Amino acid sequence: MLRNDIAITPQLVAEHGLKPDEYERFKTLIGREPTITELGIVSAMWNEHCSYKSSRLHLKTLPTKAPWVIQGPGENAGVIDIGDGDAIIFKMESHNHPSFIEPYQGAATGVGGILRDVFTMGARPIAALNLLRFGSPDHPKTRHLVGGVVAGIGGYGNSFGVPTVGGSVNFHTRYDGNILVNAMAVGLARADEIFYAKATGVGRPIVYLGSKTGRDGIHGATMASAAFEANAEEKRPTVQVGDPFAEKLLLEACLEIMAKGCVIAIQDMGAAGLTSSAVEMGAKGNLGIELDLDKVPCREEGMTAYEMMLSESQERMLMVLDPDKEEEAEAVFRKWGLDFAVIGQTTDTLRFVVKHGGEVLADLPIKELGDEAPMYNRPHVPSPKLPVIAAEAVNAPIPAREALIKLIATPDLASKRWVWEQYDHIIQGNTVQTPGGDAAVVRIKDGPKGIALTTDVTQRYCEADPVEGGKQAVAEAWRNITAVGAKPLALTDNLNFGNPERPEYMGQLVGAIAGIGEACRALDFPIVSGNVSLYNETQGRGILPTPSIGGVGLIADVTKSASLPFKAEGEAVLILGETAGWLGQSVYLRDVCGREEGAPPPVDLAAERRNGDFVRELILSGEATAVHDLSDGGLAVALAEMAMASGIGATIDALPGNLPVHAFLFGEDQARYVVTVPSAKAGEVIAAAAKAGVPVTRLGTTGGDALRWPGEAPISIADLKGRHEAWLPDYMAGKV
Amino acid sequence: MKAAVVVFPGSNRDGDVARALSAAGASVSSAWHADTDLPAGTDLVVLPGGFSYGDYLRCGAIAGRAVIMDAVRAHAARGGLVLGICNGFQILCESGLLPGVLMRNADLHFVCRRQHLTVERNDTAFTKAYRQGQVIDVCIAHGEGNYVADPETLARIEGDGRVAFRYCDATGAHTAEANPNGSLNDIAGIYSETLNVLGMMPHPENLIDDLVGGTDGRGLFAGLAALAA
Amino acid sequence: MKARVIVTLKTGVLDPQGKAIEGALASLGVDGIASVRQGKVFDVELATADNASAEAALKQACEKLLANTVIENYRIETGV
Amino acid sequence: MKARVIVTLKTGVLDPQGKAIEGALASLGVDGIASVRQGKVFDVELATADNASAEAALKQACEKLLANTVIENYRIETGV
Ligand SMILES: Nc1ncnc2c1ncn2[C@@H]1O[C@H](COP(=O)(O)OP(=O)(O)O)[C@@H](O)[C@H]1O
Ligand SMILES: [Mg+2]
Repeated sequence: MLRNDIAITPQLVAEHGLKPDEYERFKTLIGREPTITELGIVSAMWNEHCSYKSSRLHLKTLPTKAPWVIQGPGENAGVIDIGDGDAIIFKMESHNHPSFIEPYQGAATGVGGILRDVFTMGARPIAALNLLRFGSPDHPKTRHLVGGVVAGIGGYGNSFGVPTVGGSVNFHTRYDGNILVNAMAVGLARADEIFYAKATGVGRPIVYLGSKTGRDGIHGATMASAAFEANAEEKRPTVQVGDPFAEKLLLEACLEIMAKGCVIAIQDMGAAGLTSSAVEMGAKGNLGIELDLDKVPCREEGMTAYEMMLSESQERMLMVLDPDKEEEAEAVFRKWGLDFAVIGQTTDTLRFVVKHGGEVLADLPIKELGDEAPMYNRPHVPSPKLPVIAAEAVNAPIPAREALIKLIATPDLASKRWVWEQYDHIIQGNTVQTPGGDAAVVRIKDGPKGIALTTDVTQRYCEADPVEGGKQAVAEAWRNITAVGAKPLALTDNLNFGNPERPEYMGQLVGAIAGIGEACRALDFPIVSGNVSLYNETQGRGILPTPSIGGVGLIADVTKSASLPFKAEGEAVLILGETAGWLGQSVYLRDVCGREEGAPPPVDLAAERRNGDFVRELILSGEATAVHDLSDGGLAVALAEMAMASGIGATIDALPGNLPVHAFLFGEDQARYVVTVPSAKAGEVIAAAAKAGVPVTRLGTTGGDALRWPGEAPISIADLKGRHEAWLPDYMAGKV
Repeated sequence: MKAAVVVFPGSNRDGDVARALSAAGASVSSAWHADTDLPAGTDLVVLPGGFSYGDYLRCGAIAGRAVIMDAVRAHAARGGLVLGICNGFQILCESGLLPGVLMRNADLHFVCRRQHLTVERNDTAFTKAYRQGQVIDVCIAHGEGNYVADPETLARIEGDGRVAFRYCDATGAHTAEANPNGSLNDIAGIYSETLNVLGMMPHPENLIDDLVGGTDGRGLFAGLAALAA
Repeated sequence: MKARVIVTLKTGVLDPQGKAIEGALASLGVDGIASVRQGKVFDVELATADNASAEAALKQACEKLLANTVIENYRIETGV
Repeated sequence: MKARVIVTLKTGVLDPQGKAIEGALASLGVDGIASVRQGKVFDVELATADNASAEAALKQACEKLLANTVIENYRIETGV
């Protein structure tokens, strides 16, 4: 019988985030009252963050397989085959709540955590991306949060030495009290040298590596799943501090011992640190684990077993080593100046046993900690359908040229250069397309092949219609990858939603997953890894439902990739895909008309695929000179972006007679691209598009230093660019 | 040409510079911060970019006092070539091989972007492949590149023609807007008195390839590699 | 008047800088240093000569900018 | 024993961080701050209990590492 010094009261149980029935379930499982250490362990394993108890049932419906998928969800990160024996390992993860409390360290440790997930599997990180959602620019905290988060992401990634090549930044008042910081890491490994968490062999040493354990983030994992209260700031001392220097050493040391064949199983210590890493290694390998906490390298004196098991100190790993190579591995870690300690062993008991000071403080059935975690089919209601807003029903309050000038400098559409110039996006020497385009392109080794990377979601569409919004997020990622000429291969998702115990928010999650799944299936774009972040809300109101998508594509020859700047004067400007002038939930409707209304644009997945496949062929055949997909702000904004990136203007010859001008220019119909081709080729390309069933129109011609369309004065590109670039730096400097 | 790239804990552009040197035809080996000697026959020592020792305390401070630095100092004293890029420049200043210090960028932000430089002289081992006054387009990626020296030191550096590169705009003009970090006199790189040690903030090693930004960095490595051993 | 603000990490918060310095001092042969924690100091000139209003301004400066009160403590020394 | 080392920029050396802080404080509406110079503080635990040998070790630490004496001054406070 285990000694129990601390009575487990209902209040203590509640403080650990366990519902009474969950606690009863646990007691039945172990046949007695738990110790405080055991309560800590189960609270970490059974919280939303680790157990996915609200989402698991629905996540199972997502497509995760394809011939090129080596490892789908369930490991530290997903793995896909990109040919020639190379594999890409990637995942996205949130650090929302920690970043709200301490933006620099929260974001930094978010980046650190996701990088660790990727190199734990044997990959060297070759790219990082992020997706950030902040509150209204007018909210008193927003500026501070933007500054801190961006500095934290840069501070960690730049020092670690990974190029941060892309991302997305939006603002909305529904994130005022709960920002989103989603970080994605992408690594390269040999397909036959991938490392997994599954332990094998009885009596093998379990080794602790990396930094020492402190009292950081105790209850961090629980915090990540608990709704934010107004007094959130008082929970501060649990903040974790990142040490990118230690992580860089850990990377080099891990890759070195992996290459020497020392590693049997490896798991990074992320949320719920030692607890979840040890349990996972044992459970996956059908083995028991015995830990002796007296051996754990600690940063502070007098740490209890409870604290050690729940500490979220960063830059730590757990490994099962080949006993014959233990010395060799230790020498590598010492060389890099890292801690190395054998803290336990694998057993054949299927028990998770934790000893401290010669006493057994936890003795739990290891498989059940994971397998028997609660799983809920929570009540959910679909979001009410919103009316379709006809283009004709939206009056233009200002002339179209003024609307464009305004939109290009709104928080969501303004240039994010101020952000990505703080990220080292060129280190490693393979960034073929830097931030600022549709997708980043990163060459693999010396080429010619490369990968295309993007992060996307349009949360206002998801709020209006979670299913359509989920589809759209996947479709937009697919389109961004296609727009650079790459073939979309797989994605990672990060589902950021409100309180799942509220049927309307649960309904958003369920709807978005349905939409995502449908799009993934239609586009052959499986999900190989992901993360769920629930309870994102402040004082009862959920954030906008935000299922972030991180997409990865492959291009056989990066020299053929397309980019969005216009390349020359006198080229034909084509629009591919159908323009119906959809203004519902458009940024035009929101930021020009002041209305957040209506159904979002429907996503026709067959059209997406047909149009995208055509555009990709056009790029790879070398005919397309510039390509940009259409998203927020529609055609006018896309043309403006292509012009601003090049300094070359364009003229639209004629406006359609059947649509209001503003619906034509700012409508957000999906599955569309702007493509330029040499004028002499235009006829041929239009014929080919028609033959492929892709709607195509020649809009006009590139040239001059302004954007022009009939009936309004030209819009100077230099002027547009000045406004587009100014907003964010001015905002951060407190000037706007 | 035999180049040795020194690896400190936290170096992260060691691979990038080795790649640039190899592509230029140099034979490249690496040296470990704790080694007492450089690889035999080293002609050029490279201190790469990165965040040595996390750049904690001051950038380059701890690395500047690493064991290998005695060997680097001896190599420099013999007239051997030393190139410090970014963190390497910071290390050279901290180790006393170059004068001055690199402080926080004036706007306190890390900055990664394309940057034009003027090549101030082309008669050193490092810049033979360029024209004097040539404007080259490279990139920068640093948070602490703000070169500062006391007035006498600065006057001496200028007087001796020891400024290697200056920040400028695309036309070669040295304007305040073109200076990304507040460096005195737009200094992007300086030489030692005997011109065999060069420290520079920008990253020529990341501009050796048309596909990845351009090739204006190549000249530096090509010039070095072409030197007879 | 002159004042000094000293900002230090709260107990228990990881100090990667201090850790790196400890290691470097040991390898430089400086003995006897058991641990180092790094903080910041701000030497401030104030327009006022009045202690109370100086303290008030400095407290505001610390809370709003100089200290990250999530992980740091600060101390104000006026009349230095 | 415990000691504190304070490292500050020499007079005349430019301090971009200090300048930026001055600007930020002004824009945050913290009034009355005429100038700010930022330095570092090191809180050190020493193995020895002897003042003289502590001072010696700390002096060595400062000269060898903690201060860049080209631009910085240091002050050692033992028995804090
Ligand atoms: N947080 C960020 N980090 C890096 N790059 C960013 C970030 N936010 C935006 N960007 C870059 O700015 C460009 C425009 O972003 P966005 O408008 O979201 O593109 P798209 O509409 O094609 O998805 C992209 O290249 C993107 O990678
Ligand atoms: Mg796009």
